[in-house]
Amino acid sequence: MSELSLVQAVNAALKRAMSEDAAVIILGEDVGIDGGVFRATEGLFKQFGEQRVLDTPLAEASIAGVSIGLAAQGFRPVAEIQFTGFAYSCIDQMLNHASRLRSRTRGRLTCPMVLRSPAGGGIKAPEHHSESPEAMFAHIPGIKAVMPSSPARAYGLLLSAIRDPDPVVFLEPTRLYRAARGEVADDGAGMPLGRCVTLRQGREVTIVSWGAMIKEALEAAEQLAADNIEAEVIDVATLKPLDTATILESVGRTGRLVIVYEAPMSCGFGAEIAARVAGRAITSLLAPIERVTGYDTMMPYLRTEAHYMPNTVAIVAAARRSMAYA
Amino acid sequence: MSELSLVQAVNAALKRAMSEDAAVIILGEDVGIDGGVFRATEGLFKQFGEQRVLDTPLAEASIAGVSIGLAAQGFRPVAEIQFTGFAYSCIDQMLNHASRLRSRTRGRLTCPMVLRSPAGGGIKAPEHHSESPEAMFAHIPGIKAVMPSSPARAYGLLLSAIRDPDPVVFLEPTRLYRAARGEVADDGAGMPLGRCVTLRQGREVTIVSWGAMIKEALEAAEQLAADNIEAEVIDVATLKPLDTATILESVGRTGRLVIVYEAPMSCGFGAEIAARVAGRAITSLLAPIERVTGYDTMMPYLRTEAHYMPNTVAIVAAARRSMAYA
Amino acid sequence: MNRVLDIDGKLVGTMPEFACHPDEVLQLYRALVLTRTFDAKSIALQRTGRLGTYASSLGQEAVSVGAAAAMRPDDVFVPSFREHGGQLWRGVTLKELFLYWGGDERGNDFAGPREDFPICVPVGSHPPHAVGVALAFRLRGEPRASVCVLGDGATSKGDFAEALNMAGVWQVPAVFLINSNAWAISVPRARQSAAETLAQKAVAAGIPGEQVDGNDVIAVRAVTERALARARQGRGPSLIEAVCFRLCDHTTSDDASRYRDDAEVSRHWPAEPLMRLRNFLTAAGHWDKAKEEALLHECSKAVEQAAEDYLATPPQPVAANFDYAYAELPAELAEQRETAIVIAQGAA
Amino acid sequence: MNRVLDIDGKLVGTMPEFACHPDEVLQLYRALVLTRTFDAKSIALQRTGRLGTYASSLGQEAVSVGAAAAMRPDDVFVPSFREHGGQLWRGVTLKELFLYWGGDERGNDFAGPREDFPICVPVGSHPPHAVGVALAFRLRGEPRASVCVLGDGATSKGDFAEALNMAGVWQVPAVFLINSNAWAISVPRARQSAAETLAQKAVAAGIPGEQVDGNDVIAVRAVTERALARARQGRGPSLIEAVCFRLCDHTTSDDASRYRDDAEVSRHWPAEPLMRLRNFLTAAGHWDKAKEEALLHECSKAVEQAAEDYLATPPQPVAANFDYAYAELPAELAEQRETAIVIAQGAA
Ligand SMILES: Cc1ncc(C[n+]2csc(CCOP(=O)(O)OP(=O)(O)O)c2C)c(N)n1
Ligand SMILES: Cc1ncc(C[n+]2csc(CCOP(=O)(O)OP(=O)(O)O)c2C)c(N)n1
Ligand SMILES: [Mg+2]
Ligand SMILES: [Mg+2]
Repeated sequence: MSELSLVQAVNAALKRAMSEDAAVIILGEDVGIDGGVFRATEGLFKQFGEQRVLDTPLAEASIAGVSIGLAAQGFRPVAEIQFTGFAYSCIDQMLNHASRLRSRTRGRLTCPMVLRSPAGGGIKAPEHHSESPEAMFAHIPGIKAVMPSSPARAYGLLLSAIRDPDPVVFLEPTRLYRAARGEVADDGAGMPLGRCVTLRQGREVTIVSWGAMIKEALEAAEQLAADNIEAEVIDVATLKPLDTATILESVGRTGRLVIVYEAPMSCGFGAEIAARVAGRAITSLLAPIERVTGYDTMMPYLRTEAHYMPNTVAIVAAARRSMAYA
Repeated sequence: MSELSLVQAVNAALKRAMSEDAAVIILGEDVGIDGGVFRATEGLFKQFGEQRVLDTPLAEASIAGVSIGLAAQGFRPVAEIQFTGFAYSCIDQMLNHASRLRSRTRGRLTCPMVLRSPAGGGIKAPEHHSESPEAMFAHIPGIKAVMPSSPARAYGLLLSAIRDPDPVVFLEPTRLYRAARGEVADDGAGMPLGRCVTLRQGREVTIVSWGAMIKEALEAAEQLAADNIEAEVIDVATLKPLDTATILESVGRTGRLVIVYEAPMSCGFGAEIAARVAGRAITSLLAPIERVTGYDTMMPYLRTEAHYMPNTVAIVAAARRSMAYA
Repeated sequence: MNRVLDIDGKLVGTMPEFACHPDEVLQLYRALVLTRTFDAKSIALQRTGRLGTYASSLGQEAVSVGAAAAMRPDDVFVPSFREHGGQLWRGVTLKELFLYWGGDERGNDFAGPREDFPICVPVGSHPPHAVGVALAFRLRGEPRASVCVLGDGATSKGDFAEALNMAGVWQVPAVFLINSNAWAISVPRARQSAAETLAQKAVAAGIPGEQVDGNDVIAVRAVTERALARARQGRGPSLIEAVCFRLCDHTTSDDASRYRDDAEVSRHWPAEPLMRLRNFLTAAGHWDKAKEEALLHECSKAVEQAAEDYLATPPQPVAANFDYAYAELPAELAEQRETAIVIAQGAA
Repeated sequence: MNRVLDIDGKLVGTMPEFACHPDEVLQLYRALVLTRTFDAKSIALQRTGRLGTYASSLGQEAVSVGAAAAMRPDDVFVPSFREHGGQLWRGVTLKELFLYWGGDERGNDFAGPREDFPICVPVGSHPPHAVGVALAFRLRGEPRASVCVLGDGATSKGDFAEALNMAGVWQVPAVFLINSNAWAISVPRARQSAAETLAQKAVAAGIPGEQVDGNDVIAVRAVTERALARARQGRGPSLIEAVCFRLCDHTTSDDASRYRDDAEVSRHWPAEPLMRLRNFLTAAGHWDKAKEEALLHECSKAVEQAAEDYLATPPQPVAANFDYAYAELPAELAEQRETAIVIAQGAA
């Protein structure tokens, strides 16, 4: 056990995966000597060499496309897209090829690749460096979409993503890269994909979120507890496939649901969660489903970006609205 | 008034828009002499010449990108992407540039462009020719997303889309291109964007859909009527911005909602509709929100694609489930 | 422009080694004829509603047949959608091709070339895959190569330029072959790029590029063999532009008369690949009317049999589309699978 | 490689017409100095937490200054994110640049060049915009052109290849200028492409391409002027590779010492653009210590004043982000706007 930041946990998982499986290789912009702009691949180039850590030319679509060819040949490429704002160029390759290779060939060719990318805002970065496109990837059949919210989950989920036989889009909350620190046992144990993680138990209201917003969700739960409102906090962790059962079970107990995400509200991933609950747990709902989200505008430049990010105040207010509803 | 097929209505709207505004130009693959693979631009090259109807090289990202430059210069480019399966390459340009040009420059530069593309399945076409990516575009702030379901609406909404000062993604239901015929008055009258259209009144259950699925929704309503179940059928028409009020008002009366769409269920646009209703009309809901959708798999090749498409039987069943719920 | 046989089948270039063995040339000829036979049958099936939209390779048979013939069995073919000849040569069966064009995914589950890529419909999006495959070979130190065939229109797609550039940087064993058939549906070559040749697209990536007469199967095979030899020797990727002409409509849903003169098409007929090779073989005394008839008979028999087998193949069960979505069926999809089965049974 | 002045400021090429007027050359020199002064101040502000991540143009000032100087006011500049010098020349104010880099969209609402594009952060995604702008000029028959500046890394992006190819097909009045500064963050030029020069990327699009010494502002302006003249005459687009060196870190968040030797950087200092022009002007008797000090003083005064104005500018109201989302605020967004305002007021 050692205390690691989230980005160090990512680095440890990558190192572990490369050590245990020679088929695991890394490619992306500046992932080599530079170790990635956030240092996620730090030291890997030195340890594993240029045959397994490849700096690519500046071409996102082909970073994804080349990974597909490598994966079809039995490699387990872990491609880094420097920021999710530049991952939109990969959607065509991920949706039209990576996600379908298995189904299209009836299992003859498969695509065990991981597309890693830092996501989310709040780091006062330039435009395009604070995107939250998870819903777009979670809409793609054949793909798995994962977003960790702690060093331990980043480590365990990334290992599972790399070992997964199908393409996984792994979005890392940039805001937590250094801010989130925690004990991580570098024991090579993966965490199962497709399971939500209940981070805090509560009887009265269920707060569901993922990625960096888990921080605010937990803070909100703390504040609510001060008023004797017991909030349950669930980290979705794997957006696709979604562990609906855990969410339904919780809402079944609390009857109140607050969904928190930083992406633009409309068609954000939280909409799918709300739809599933409204489709299966309507009777247990004691109040309208609350969504605390980013707005349907572009993420403002850094000077005013704070206004865009959902905050604890808003989450607490939503939970209170839900509690007050009768 | 003359009876036109949906694709003829699109053609008439394009012709009208080009006649009334010299800034309107068309670009895309095979939109010239060939008149587009579905003939949507038939005759326009002949009538308006190569200065206003431009065949492009095969490069979707740049068809969108070049349109942005043209729009910033005051043209009103109407770009055709031959099939939405190839429009994924445009997402980067549409999301990172078209949708933000106005906000990014605080109104100095704008992007009055339309990205047209045939969408949806059911025409026994090859792979990638039957996609329904509307939710991805409806998730993009700064964009408007429209999907007509009849010749008259195709005509009126396309005219409004072309006249709109902001970027509009206009998805045309391929399955209805020739199948849907109806009276269209080529009078240059646009239909307002951002409004749902109630196609059939009903007191007992609200069926919401858009695009080609409106056909099945209306058939289902017919069958339900035979059993004295009065279904209201709403065509969303404009997905972004969404006319939430009309849907809430209807559900407020019926208390039952069935959402029908052919895209993969998870994170499909219907999830957003469900989330809004669950957030604002929960008390009026007498039954769980039903979704009749495509599956979270790739669209099968033509031989089995029929199994993928939501059908009338499934819609009727969902409505009955909803009615039976107590 | 590389050429071995002229339009009349006369030797105008130096005969490559392999072509000195009549059997080798006869095999190439047989492949061209089989491809054209398959082509005719596919169109007939489509016209009678028994096949989906089909992309004919009429007049372009020599491109992918020549390329495939230059490959080794363990190389990997990364085709576009008009390389029936190359796929057949690689061991994809006629029945598999019919299944694919009939809208059945099983047509991509090749019993033969297990590592070959399936047909790629999104134009120009597959070159990166060929780079990835070639990179895999380089990283494993295997003497193998990938061969990617794409159209002239595909050269305008960004993915192609990105892939070519990456292939150059990494010096991977990949060969990119352009089926330069003068048209991209209704867009003529001249409106696709101002580049005088498409072979010169290689200059942007710093790799070698050359043109070959795409109607001369011997030349195509020879040029591809040279490129593959370079690739295997670790001397990097290359680009080949095989210049030919699309004698057919773009696909069965296209009507080329809308945008090009029949006269232009007629002008190109004399250059088509089968006749010149037949003339060459006849002149060399390796071919005659009887052999020709026997071959035509053999090919149509094979094609008819395959068509029958295809038509007799029951469609896949509804479940198939779910069972191949992921290695393991996620819970949420298992539910949808059940629903789909119920709905398919007409109930709901 | 086009060059007018060598490293020491000695004439080694033919002096272009404009450079025979000392004032023109002095203006170029002033622009280089102003740009470097702005650069230093920006870094200082960033280091003290008063500016966001900033991309320095140290050692690359001559590229965009030379390009902008070759343009006419009504041409349109389509920059990447390292062309401060060119933007300043075009009339973007120092304060606007500070606002932009300080994270305020108003920095893109240029009071001066209203039609110029704002900085483009997604590398290589703006060349298509320059093609669209140039196409607009051609369609309207206006004698205007667009000038797109991009980096060496950007040449690997598919959008660039697509745009260059389209520009060639349509023969639009666009000039693409590569700030070829040897690095793309940590990726050296040699790992970006196997192409010997980036100018040769033009060959793929069938348009002219040439190299110019990017540290020689006179040469850059001259070459760009020639390209613009061709464009205006309807003779189509062209590509220029301005070879220079990134003497600075990639941005203020980068530490170049992780991936390149200081020695390599030092080796390139003697070639930097300011000194050689100063030497040239001094030798020609147009410059001296006093003038230099006066200029430095003038530039830093202007920059300091602009920085003060920037720092004194209150941030935009919360509503701004909603009010510019669409021409007309949709109902659903109006609600969100209210919510945002309430939340911003600390309540909720
Ligand atoms: C990315 C993409 N855009 C558009 C299409 C529609 N389409 C299919 S084939 C084709 C033309 C392709 O031309 P070319 O690359 O020359 O190949 P050819 O058909 O001539 O063999 C087009 C536009 C597609 N399949 N993929
Ligand atoms: C599409 C895209 N991918 C990645 C990045 C992150 N990034 C910013 S600048 C840069 C390197 C650009 O190199 P080059 O084009 O040579 O321009 P330079 O920075 O050297 O001026 C990268 C990778 C980006 N901004 N956009
Ligand atoms: Mg072609
Ligand atoms: Mg650079």
